[in-house]
Amino acid sequence: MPELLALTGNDAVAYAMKQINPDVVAAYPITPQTSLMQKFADFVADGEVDTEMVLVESEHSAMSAVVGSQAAGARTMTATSACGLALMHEVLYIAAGYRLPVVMPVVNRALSAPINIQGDHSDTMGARDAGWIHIFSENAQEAYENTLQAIRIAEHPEVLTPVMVTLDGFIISHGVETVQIFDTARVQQFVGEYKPAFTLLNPHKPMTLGSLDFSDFYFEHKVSQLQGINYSPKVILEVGREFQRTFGGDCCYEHFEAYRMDDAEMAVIVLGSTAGATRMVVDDLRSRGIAAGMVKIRTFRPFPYEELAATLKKVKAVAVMDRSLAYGGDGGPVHIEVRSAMYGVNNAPLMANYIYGLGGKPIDLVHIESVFTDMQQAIATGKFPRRIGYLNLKE
Amino acid sequence: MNDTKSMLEIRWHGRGGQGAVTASKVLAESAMSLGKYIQAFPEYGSERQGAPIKSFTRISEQRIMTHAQVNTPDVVMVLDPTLLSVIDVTEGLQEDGIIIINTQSEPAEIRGKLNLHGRRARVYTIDATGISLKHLGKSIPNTPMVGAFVGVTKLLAPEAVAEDFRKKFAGKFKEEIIQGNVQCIMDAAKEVKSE
Amino acid sequence: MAKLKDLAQLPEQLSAGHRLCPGCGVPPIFRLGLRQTSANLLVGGATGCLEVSSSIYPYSAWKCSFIHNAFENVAATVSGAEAAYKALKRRGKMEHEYKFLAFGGDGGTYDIGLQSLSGAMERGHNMVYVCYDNEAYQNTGNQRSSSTPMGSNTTTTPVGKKSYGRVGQRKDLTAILIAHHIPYVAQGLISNWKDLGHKFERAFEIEGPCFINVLAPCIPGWKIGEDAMVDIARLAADTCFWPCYEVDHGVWKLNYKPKEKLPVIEFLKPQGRFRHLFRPENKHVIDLLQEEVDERWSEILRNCEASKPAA
Amino acid sequence: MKKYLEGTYKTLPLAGLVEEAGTAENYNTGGWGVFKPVFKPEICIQCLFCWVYCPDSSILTEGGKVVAIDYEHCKGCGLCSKECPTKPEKAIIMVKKDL
Repeated sequence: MPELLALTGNDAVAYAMKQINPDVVAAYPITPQTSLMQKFADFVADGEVDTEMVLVESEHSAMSAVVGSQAAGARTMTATSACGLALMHEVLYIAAGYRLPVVMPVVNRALSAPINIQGDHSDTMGARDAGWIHIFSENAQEAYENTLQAIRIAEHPEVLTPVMVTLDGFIISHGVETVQIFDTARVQQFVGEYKPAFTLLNPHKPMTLGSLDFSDFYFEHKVSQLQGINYSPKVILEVGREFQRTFGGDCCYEHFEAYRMDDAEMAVIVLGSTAGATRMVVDDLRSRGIAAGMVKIRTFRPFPYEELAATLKKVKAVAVMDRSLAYGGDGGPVHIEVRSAMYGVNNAPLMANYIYGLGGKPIDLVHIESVFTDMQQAIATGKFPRRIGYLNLKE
Repeated sequence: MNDTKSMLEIRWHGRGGQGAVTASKVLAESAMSLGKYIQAFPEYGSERQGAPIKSFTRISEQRIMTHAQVNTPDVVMVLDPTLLSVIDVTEGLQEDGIIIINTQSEPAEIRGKLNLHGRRARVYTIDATGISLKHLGKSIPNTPMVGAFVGVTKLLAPEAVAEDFRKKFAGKFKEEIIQGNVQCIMDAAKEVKSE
Repeated sequence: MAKLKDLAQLPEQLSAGHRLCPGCGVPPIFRLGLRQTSANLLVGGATGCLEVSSSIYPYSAWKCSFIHNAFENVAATVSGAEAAYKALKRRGKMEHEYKFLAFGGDGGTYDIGLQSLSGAMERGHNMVYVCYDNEAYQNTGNQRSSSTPMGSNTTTTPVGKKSYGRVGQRKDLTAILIAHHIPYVAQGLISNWKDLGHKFERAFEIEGPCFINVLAPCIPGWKIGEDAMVDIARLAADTCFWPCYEVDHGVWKLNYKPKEKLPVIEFLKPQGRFRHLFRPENKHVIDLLQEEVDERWSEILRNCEASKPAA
Repeated sequence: MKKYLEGTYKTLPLAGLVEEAGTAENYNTGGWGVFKPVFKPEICIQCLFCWVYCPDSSILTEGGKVVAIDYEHCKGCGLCSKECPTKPEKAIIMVKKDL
């Protein structure tokens, strides 16, 4: 029987990890991930899991140990935030290149400088081309469910690609919410036993992992790696549907959620915890006869270019909300991707980018409403007031 | 824009160490056991003991969508009376909102201090510090404030909240501390003063 | 340690066909060392000469399982593998016996990998870490590391009108590892192969983290002849530039005491990297290096003496 | 080796793995040097110093005795000859290759 618990996002993810009961967890504390690993350490201390926990001396070593452990045939997890993810950066590419199905919750937090501990998406966006699948969660429930599904996605034999499951720092990680926790036995059945694609601990077949590759093979190996993440969209949907069938959840199990988009004239595109407030604004506008809609992107990597274009080509205006910046790029990373998705679409909608929430700057309903007001103006005049706007910024 | 009046939004003011964050969570969890949807979250800085902090609770009949901060609370809870001269605790308070303050003063006196003359907002006071000193031997006003909240709003029975508290902290605290907190909740629910 | 005759009949773990330089001081260390356990082996290598030269795709010289992750993280990587082994054993999913060995050069160990090494040792993983110390970043062409001896001519501390090469004392990494109070720390060289073999054997048999620091003469970096590696190692031992000793569960033991302690100049003479030190204006550098060697040597002697049980 | 050397991005083993041990033995380093060691078994005292010092595993043994040199891999460094203790004649001498 599912159980309703009041959990923080971090506790919910720790609960997922408890149900997964990985062979090995290697971790280093960092705000706002810390309480997640503390909770998991409680489970270890109480014998509720029999995971081998490796308390490393840095995130670089956390990801390094994860690579060593997973290569040795053990299901291995870690979790991090912000500068911790940045410190792992080098090894993220290696985990992906070695096709190790690592699952790592990332509690999104701003990167220095200036130093800030609150939530934005700068950290994972900075790792967007490391070869990992990125799944964003709107709330604690999704963070819990995405973590469970991520194991199946990562370990799928055609995918074998590491997955980061993100949740917004503090907003989700530290807020207590009602979370539906599913029956552990059924979760474990869903997750299944880990059957590694290869292991370095087989004396009958000693192997070398991590050769020096020159130009004669490096390119081939990188394109071979690409096949895994390219295959994953199909698996992400299959796993999501099976999860929904099994547990009857009502989260987003697609690559993105199209909210009231069927007859929408304008759409906000958003990731993570801001989706909820956006949905409320959409409902409010709809009650006033305004054809508003929202797209909440769940999988940022691989990015759902074609399906997104098919959904957006019906609207007249699109506002892309970015909780991070791509310095020297076209606004924020999500904006860049959405523009790319819309290239070549006939009568593509007008589009603008709204940067918000950096370093935990509050995003309130009024700010989201202002974005819809801009879209109404754009539709009326054929032009957005600004190509790139900033919400709740002292201007 | 409070989406519907089916959602109650509470803002807690305290100082680091007084237990405002815990209070916001304890209340949420008790409400959840009544089948409500809940949210509880602090405002994050890097505050240490003694610094002013805020925390929030939402209680709703429907699933709670927003993760924005509570800017227009229905209820404001003030765990430390010294905050009244430091910050505007009434900021954004709903016209018919409620404010409950830990103080030995009378509600009418506090209304004056808060410049709430002529406003519909209701003011309540409770000597939460006194109650916690009595039952816990130290000043931890958070559970008395939870008691005062249920005493005023009647949203939950004090007994139910006390029972939830017992469940949540069983094994973590000594029995005498749990019992002291239960007493705090029960006493405060009765002793909270209206105008 | 078993006799060479017996060792020669054991399987080779580092095969022929690697691309290390002719006469390299590194491979004999591992050919000898990896024979000192009968367990299956998982070896991890930090980026460096040995790692690069032994695993150029698709040619691997490793007969055992081998993993390379990055430059600074071999200790963490192997500690992860060791944790996996423990977890799988506990869950009844692993029937084989494995030993874990990580190696790095001085760059990957003294410098960029020091944090990862320190962490892995402190956590108490059952692994052996071997540093093959060739006293500079030799893989990329003799750049100075914190192990480079004073006065050494490297490509980043080149000898010039105002420079006599590397300034200051080299890091005493073995002492740092001893300060971790792990079960076993040792220093050795291939010229004393019997002693070196014993050190690997001891490290493999001990449960817990063990560290062995091995001097590995480098043909191009030290500017020595292709057949000179063993000779130079002998001089390192005989001048006490590289003392052969071990600290086994806190007990210090000197494993080699030269019959006659030679001046460090004898170690420097045959090496091109020190050639400039023999100019009159650089004599003080040799004196300083001699002081460094003497101080470290007497400290080790003192500690070994203090470790002896009272008569 | 064929699966590697003739592999494409679709057929190469996963993750850049080399799935067999010691494939480097298929790589010839025997052409690197100008000199090569010549082994004289009649002089050899079987001390195995050449074997223990050889960086390239190129001193071939059988039953714990040196029997030959692996010219496919020997890089001609000369350590074996240098460290050979027999006197007055060494059991391994370096000779210039016929190039």
